[in-house]
Amino acid sequence: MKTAVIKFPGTTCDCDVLKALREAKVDSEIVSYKSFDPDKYEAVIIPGGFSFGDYLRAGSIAASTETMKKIKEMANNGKIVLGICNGFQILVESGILKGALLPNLNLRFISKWVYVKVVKSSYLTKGLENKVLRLPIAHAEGRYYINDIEEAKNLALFQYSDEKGNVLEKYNPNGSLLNIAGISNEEGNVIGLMPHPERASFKETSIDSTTDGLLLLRGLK
Amino acid sequence: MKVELIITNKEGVRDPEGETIQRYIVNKVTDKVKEVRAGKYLLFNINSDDKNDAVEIVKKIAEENRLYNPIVHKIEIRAEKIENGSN
Amino acid sequence: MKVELIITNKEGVRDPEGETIQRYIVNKVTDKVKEVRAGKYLLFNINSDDKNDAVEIVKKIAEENRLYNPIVHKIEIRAEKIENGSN
Amino acid sequence: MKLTLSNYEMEIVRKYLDREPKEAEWKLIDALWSEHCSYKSSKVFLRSLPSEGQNVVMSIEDWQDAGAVDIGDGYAIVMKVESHNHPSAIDPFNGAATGVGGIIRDIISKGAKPIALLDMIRVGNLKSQRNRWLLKGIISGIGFYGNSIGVPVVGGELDFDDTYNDNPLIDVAAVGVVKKDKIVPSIVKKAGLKLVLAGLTGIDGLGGASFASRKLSGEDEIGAVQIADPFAGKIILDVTLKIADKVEAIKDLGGGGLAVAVTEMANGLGAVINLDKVPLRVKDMQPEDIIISETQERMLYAVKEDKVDEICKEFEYYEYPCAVIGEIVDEPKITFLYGDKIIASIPSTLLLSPPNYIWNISSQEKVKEGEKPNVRLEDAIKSIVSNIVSKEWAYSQFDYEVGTSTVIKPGDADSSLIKLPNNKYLAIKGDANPDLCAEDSYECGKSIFAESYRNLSTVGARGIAAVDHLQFGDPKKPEVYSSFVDAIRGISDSARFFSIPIVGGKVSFYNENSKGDPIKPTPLIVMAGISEKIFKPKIEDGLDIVLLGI
Ligand SMILES: Nc1ncnc2c1ncn2[C@@H]1O[C@H](COP(=O)(O)OP(=O)(O)O)[C@@H](O)[C@H]1O
Repeated sequence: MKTAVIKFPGTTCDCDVLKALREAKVDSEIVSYKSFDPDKYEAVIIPGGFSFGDYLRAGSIAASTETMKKIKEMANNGKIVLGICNGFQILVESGILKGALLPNLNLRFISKWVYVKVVKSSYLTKGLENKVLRLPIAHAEGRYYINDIEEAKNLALFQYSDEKGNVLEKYNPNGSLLNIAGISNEEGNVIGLMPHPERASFKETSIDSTTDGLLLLRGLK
Repeated sequence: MKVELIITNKEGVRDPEGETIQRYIVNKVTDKVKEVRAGKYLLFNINSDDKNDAVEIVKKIAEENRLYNPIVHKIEIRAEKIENGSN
Repeated sequence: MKVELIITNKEGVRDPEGETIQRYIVNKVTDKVKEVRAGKYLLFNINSDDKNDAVEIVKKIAEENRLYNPIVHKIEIRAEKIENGSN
Repeated sequence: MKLTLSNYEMEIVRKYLDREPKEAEWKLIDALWSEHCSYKSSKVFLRSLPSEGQNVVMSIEDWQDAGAVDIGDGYAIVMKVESHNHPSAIDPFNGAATGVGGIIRDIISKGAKPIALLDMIRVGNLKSQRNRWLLKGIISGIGFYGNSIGVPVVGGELDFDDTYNDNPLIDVAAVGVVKKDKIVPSIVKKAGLKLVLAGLTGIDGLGGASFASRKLSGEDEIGAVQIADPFAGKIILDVTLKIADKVEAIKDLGGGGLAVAVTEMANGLGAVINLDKVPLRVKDMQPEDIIISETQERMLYAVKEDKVDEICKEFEYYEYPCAVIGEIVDEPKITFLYGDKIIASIPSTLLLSPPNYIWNISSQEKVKEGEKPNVRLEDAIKSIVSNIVSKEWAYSQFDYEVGTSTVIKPGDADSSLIKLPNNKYLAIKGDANPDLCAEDSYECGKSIFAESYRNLSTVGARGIAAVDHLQFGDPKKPEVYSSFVDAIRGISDSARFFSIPIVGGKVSFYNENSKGDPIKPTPLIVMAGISEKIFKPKIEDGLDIVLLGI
């Protein structure tokens, strides 16, 4: 699937995502935000980083760019849209995904490896349901919130858990509702998650040599 | 005109910053503070003499360009003429 | 009393957040905004009927607990009686 | 603004010029002759550091923004260390953050891609509220900048000692990689090149270089406050790497602003700068303030005339200001014009040759060998373990995974390990030992160098190059100056012993507490090493413990 990796001013994970996509044998390239032509791609990834410095709120300035209007259209047309970390924040800020990502409860940036449980099927998690993945997080604003708990249950795609898949508050690094680490829309073609699959795609740099990130990214092949 | 936009969390949305200030700072100094809420403050210096006009400009920007997220935030907009020295 | 504490960068100290909001959001939709400054907003709900007393409490908290850095920031404190529904 | 020039120095200037300089010219000279930029109290001794080696591509002698060493396969690494002590003492968040910005710009000014940051933090007793405030601000400031620009903080140090109660030490080091034949110089060799400036200039950071070269006065230091703008820093980073092979020289605007950047870049040639062409953040800035403003996130490029448009186009894409502000000329004079008016015009030679100083030295009293200090065992243990705490609180605020190259992460081992583009691995660690330095600076200099080397060896790497940072009190105090000279001697001897070149460094004087007592001497070494394969130390049940040495 031809995949675009969007680079906003301030994006920092574009090269890492591209590297991981190549590892996963996904046909992909980095596209600068002003030059993005959605018709050329079947999938788009908004990688992590600090778009426009994350000033005001993480993802909020990028959300109001023309680029996001194009991505919204792609989402409506059933194409695959994946937001990782800052990408997830941008998807939420632009209203393409529902809810909000608020500052972590401890008010600090948190960088660490976590376990997340896959709780439903989506375009990228087909066949991974109930599996536990080991991925790193690195964010200051990752506390997922929505004012309707039933809706949250439907949206939830990944939940922070222990290595066996027990979803308990003590494994929640940032205070997110229902331990939510990532969500998808009903159709399963728009996905946002706080953890970084691209950082769990290489044996040498992954903790305990895990490459769980590739399990997700291969869905774009 | 000087227009202020104040963005705070809606009632019911946790505000860890306000809570932390209250728990670790305020309650150690005084017991008179019942609650602390934290938010964001934006000040717009607008080329206009009309209060309503200025407020409308800020309101429009705030809504159309998502200066706040209506799911979690509420906003307050206040306008004031710029007087000399008041800045 | 409802006491607001507004923390912004001093005049002359730059404000990259305000500048960025202005350059990449505001200036794209209007040319009427001359400047945007960003800051922090704290709202204290204080158990007191006396305006001066309430302001003093907030001032003391802000100073003693370094809620702002006087070298970089200026503060503004505003107090107001809590009316029903005003919150 | 106060000048830091001494009467003696002012006399030299008057004599050389045979006239009384204008106000703006005094400020220009003051910036260039500040300790921070000129190394006037340390240069003589810094020359004794061994800076040569077969692998050295760019060294101290070249007075470039950073040193470079060959790592094989056509690649070089670029490294640099710097502190931001004084700014962080008054505004820990922005002070530490702008320190990261500055060190990153040093790396990219060589055309190198930054791949790792280290932070070595020393603050006073955490029982004091101010020190806790400082520490919190410093760590979140470093995270704020490093995370935002996507360079992983892969390790560092975090130590506490009463000696830093009023004067915390914030050292940051950075490493970059670059193709060996693509290293960009910081200096020009010929006239005619256009000078292109990216970024807006404001009144922030006025007089910062001289601020760093004197004691903290405790008064309103607003002029020295610099606000960090990592978003702008990221734009500068991305664009600079994109245009690096289209420019002739790159220089970061740091201490001393345009004054220092232009003069050092011209390197003995001259330059004419049109101050009215400098993009400003605030209207009506005084021309002399434009010369010495230290606004962050600015970069200066020397460019062939036909490439100018191409360069500025890249910045325009990001809506970032970029302008031609002058050119390099043959006549060896640095001239600042505003319209037709000459604001300052001083010969390059004078600006580049401040008087060098060797201050008085007193002989240090050393603890006599064999004499056992009288300390209770319990106290000794307490004083040692009190600093052995998990540093996770600090490094968990840093995005140490960005770049997907961090093999050994903070907290894993005594050194970090990073994958390089030539498929080798880079080990890196910073070390200091202020307690030992307070007793014997010479032994301390030797020992911290050896410690760095040992730390690298714990992950299987061999040291290849080092940078040093020398942090002391007021150099005019004989006991301070002696410890400084001894430390350099120790570092030199150790570096020669290990045959590891020192490719760069920095000196920071005037680190004192509010009573005027100097900090414990705190020289610091950051060493880089190379390993061909990954060795991850691991502790398991049932392993024996072996102690080497006596
Ligand atoms: N300020 C810091 N920033 C990043 N990493 C740090 C910092 N301080 C300590 N660390 C990391 O924490 C780990 C333990 O630190 P420390 O106990 O000080 O080790 P050492 O005694 O070897 O210096 C190391 O991996 C070190 O790199």
